[in-house]
Amino acid sequence: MITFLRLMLTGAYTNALRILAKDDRATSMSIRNSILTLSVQPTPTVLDEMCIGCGGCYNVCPTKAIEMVKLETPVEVVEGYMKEQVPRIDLLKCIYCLNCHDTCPIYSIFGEAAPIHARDVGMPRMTLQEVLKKPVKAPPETIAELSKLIPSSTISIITGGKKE
Amino acid sequence: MTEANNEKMIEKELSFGPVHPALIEPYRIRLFVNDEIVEDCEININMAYRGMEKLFDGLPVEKALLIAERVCGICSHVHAWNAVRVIECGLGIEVPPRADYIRVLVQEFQRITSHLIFFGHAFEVVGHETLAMRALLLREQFMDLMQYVGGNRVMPSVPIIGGIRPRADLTDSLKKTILERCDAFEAKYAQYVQRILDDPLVISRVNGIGLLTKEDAIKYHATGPTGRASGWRYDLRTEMKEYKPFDFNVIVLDGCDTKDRVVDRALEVLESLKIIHQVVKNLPDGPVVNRNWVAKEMPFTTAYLETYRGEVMHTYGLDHQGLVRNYQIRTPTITNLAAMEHACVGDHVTEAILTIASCDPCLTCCTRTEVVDSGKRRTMTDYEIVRKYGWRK
Amino acid sequence: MDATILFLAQLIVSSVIALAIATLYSLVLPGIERKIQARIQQRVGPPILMPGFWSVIKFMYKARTEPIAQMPRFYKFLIGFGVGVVSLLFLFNTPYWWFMLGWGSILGIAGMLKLEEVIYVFMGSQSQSIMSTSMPVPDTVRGSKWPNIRREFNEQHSAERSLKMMLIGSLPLYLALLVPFIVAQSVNIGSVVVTQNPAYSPFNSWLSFSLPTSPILFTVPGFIAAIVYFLGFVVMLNEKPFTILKAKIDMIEGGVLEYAANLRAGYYLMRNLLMFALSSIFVTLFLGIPFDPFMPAMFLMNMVLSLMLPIALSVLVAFSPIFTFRQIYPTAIGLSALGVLAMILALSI
Amino acid sequence: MTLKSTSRKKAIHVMLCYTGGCNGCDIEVVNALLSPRYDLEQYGVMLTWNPREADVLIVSGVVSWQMLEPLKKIYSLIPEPKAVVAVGACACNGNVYKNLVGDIKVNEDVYAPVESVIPVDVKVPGCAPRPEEIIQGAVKGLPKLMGAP
Ligand code: SF4
Ligand code: SF4
Ligand code: SF4
Ligand code: SF4
Ligand code: SF4
Ligand code: SF4
Ligand code: SF4
Ligand code: SF4
Repeated sequence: MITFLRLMLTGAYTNALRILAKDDRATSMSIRNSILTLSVQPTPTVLDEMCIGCGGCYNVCPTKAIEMVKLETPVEVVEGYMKEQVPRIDLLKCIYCLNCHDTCPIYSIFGEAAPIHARDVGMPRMTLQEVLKKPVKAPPETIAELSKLIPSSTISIITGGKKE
Repeated sequence: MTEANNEKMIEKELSFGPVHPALIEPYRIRLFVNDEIVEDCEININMAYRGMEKLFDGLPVEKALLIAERVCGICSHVHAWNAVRVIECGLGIEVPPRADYIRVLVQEFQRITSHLIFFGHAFEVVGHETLAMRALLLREQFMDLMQYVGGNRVMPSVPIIGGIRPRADLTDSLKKTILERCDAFEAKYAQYVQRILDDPLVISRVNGIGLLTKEDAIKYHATGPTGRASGWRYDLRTEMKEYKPFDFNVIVLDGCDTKDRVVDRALEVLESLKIIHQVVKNLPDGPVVNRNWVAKEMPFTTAYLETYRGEVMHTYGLDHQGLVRNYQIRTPTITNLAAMEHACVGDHVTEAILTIASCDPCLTCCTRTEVVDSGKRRTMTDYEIVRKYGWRK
Repeated sequence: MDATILFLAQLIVSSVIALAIATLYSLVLPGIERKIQARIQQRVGPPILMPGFWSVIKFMYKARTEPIAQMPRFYKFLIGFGVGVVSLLFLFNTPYWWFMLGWGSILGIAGMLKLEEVIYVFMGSQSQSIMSTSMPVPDTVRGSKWPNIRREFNEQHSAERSLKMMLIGSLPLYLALLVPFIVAQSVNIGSVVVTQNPAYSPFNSWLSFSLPTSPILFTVPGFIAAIVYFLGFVVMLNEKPFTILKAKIDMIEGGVLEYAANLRAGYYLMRNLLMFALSSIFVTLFLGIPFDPFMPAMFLMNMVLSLMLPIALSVLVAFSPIFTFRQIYPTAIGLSALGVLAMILALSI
Repeated sequence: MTLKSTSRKKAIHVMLCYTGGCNGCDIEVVNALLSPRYDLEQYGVMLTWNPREADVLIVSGVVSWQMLEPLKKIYSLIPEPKAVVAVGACACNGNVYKNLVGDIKVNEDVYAPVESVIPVDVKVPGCAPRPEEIIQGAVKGLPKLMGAP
């Protein structure tokens, strides 16, 4: 009974503040604004800077949700290798199987976080140049598998002369 | 199900679901009542049947594991993790310790979100909207953390064979965020739990109803917090090597009623916080994934894991091409069902539904291979029954 | 003769005005109620007009559908009947009806309240929504340990619960209603008001207003009765904690499940008006400030003061679980005892 | 704007029908509805469990064959005008259950997408979509409701 009374009294105070002064309101106002202006952004799915544009994800996607878009100005990633395209995911077709993520050479060869993730790629942790300098960690089967999906020029850039 | 007692007179049947505010998930409760007192209860759990086990058959093992995560949206991490544990066991794949730590971390994150959604659900069923909303609000902290770690609030997709996705590796700033959020959460959470225990109106609703004695809990294979609230000390985490480095208590209460099932989960959240602190403080360095393995023939292997609601089992084999064969899952709720059906007997209808909710039913995972004994010594799937008899009798 | 006609004209005009004001005002109440709850729950909450006003308008514009009920025409009629009963309940509280013998009195009010309760029983026994037994899922075909048992619709079960609530749950409200009449030693609402507010007469000039000199609320029996009245009011509105007959988690909505479109608008109208009518009756009986449609100052005061009950209700709803009969019986008995106590005290004044 | 379309914009009742995905979307919808952080009610949206009261039906998950009839029935009982929001990849395209199958090649146990069962007005992609995306989806269903006769 005493605890109940204490609960009522303390509760009466905090809740009076809540009712009258909107005290500790938990509704997120930034979410409210973005919804009212219909500007909720989907989470980012591709890190353009870290992608090498090999098209592996495009080839492996079971529902053809990925489209490779041409870059306006191709970027020279390493000497002699130009990145001309990056993937874009159509989320309405995507089934979130993460095949794209798991096939991407950045992940499957170097074991780093891939620049594509249908849910949320997150923050880049390394630059592409740093990744490409790392030793290749994948077993030969994986590389053989991957070479069916991406152009041979790309494979040689990835593995060229950097075997452990 | 309790023993059929044909001398019992049953006045009428009430049925709820599959679309119903108290259930959310599709299943059907049939209550057999006298006046308002439940005499027997049957839970029909096949409404979310997706043919999961058939889907696995013949898939390359890495792809199959992504389906395993989709068994359930509350235990998503558990299923993904246990699915990879099967092949890691079977083929002897080493998992780097850092990966194990992070798997445990996500597991405990999800345990907290799962227990808090339980509070949300249970208090919604008690009729206390405010407490339900506060639980969901507290839960947001950990939903955010899951989003940071795995990239999604519900499906973090963290474990892969041999470790975890590098996407989910913990950076230093993330570690700091986790600790900060946990501390902020702990203070508010303790207040919240105290508030519940102090409230005589709420306690009067949950105290002493839905009795499930220890004997019954063991007899009906109640598992997880449902069993532990009935005094049955059984927590698979104490046996798992992944949990060896951590220090935590197994919460066992012996009230056997709805109140204890709530309190048990409330206390388990605090234990999970303890584990999270230890993970973040002692996280070993090193790689997060071991990629030196190839799928090859594997005999049937089984792995067990303590999920948020009890023990889950996954078992499958790989054929000579490395394709998954004969996947089977036994989830905690399926073994809790009989206990639920038993526990709500003898209570008022509204309380019976609360009792069922207090066992934390979530049935998406249970509804796969559906085999029913029609009483004539032969089994039929629902499909066959409906083809033969139509929708209703 | 002329006086009678004049009186009847005044009665009709005042009723129309009073009903119009009350209906519009009552549509704001659920919004206020919901907003307060939302603030307690630490969120923004709905716009004030949304739950009452706009949803009623919206339902008016929805396509009309035939309810699934045993006797659809009777089921539909119940809504019109309910709105009528609640309107009369409210009108009996306005001054000109006090002079219609027997109606502007405790008997009229109690009678209407009882009718209102009966409506729920009828609704429950009529409605046959698909949300329970008739949902097309394969359950009975799979066999059961208890075959051939009567399968009840949720709403029928809800009707049984409303019967129980009629028998015991709403008793306190009637006991509390009696107290002001005992104090005034009359069955007429007019005398109750005049006892507390001697300066008031319905025939005063339309600009005048008078404050009560001795409100019953501030006496001991009055205060106890007011508490009992408030809880009775919660029972009458089927709000938490006494919402068992339409508890969302098992009955979904109870007997009103099948009302759609304009009928649902009517249902909300009925419910909101009932809330306002009961609050307004409270202010009239316990504070002596009647809702006199010809005296703006009086009816504004009545309207503002009658916010008390809905506000208290919304706080109560935010903090209480649903009671089952295990808790309702003792609560109702305790409240009835309090009501009787208040009556005894009132007799001894 | 007429009174009709204003009232339809200002007060929306949504009903949730979860038809057999993984439960994840379902929980996120409940979050959007109940969690004070998202608070769907501030946009004039209220939760109901009665098809007779609903304007918007939120469907999450692939439609398992057992939920097929209930879903159709519930949809048919909602009085016009009504809108359907398909939440999650399951409801939009069948997700892994329909598209990533093994030996058997077709999963006959589920009907997907939801569009193949009842007409869908808004699709919210994601597995699981975040609550704010779900709310935005529900808001996008408005013009259809408002424009209806
Ligand atoms: S996750 Fe989506 S985009 Fe990536 S492969 Fe799968 S379906 Fe394609
Ligand atoms: S597979 Fe990876 S590197 Fe190649 S295009 Fe896709 S995202 Fe870029
Ligand atoms: S018995 Fe259990 S494991 Fe086996 S099919 Fe049924 S639910 Fe799955
Ligand atoms: S194998 Fe089947 S029958 Fe045996 S214990 Fe496990 S679930 Fe029960
Ligand atoms: S397999 Fe089914 S019928 Fe057999 S014991 Fe388990 S729950 Fe009962
Ligand atoms: S017990 Fe099953 S349905 Fe429930 S949360 Fe775990 S996996 Fe999901
Ligand atoms: S019918 Fe039953 S016993 Fe046979 S394989 Fe399926 S689940 Fe196992
Ligand atoms: S879309 Fe994803 S989260 Fe949603 S129900 Fe389907 S599998 Fe679950």
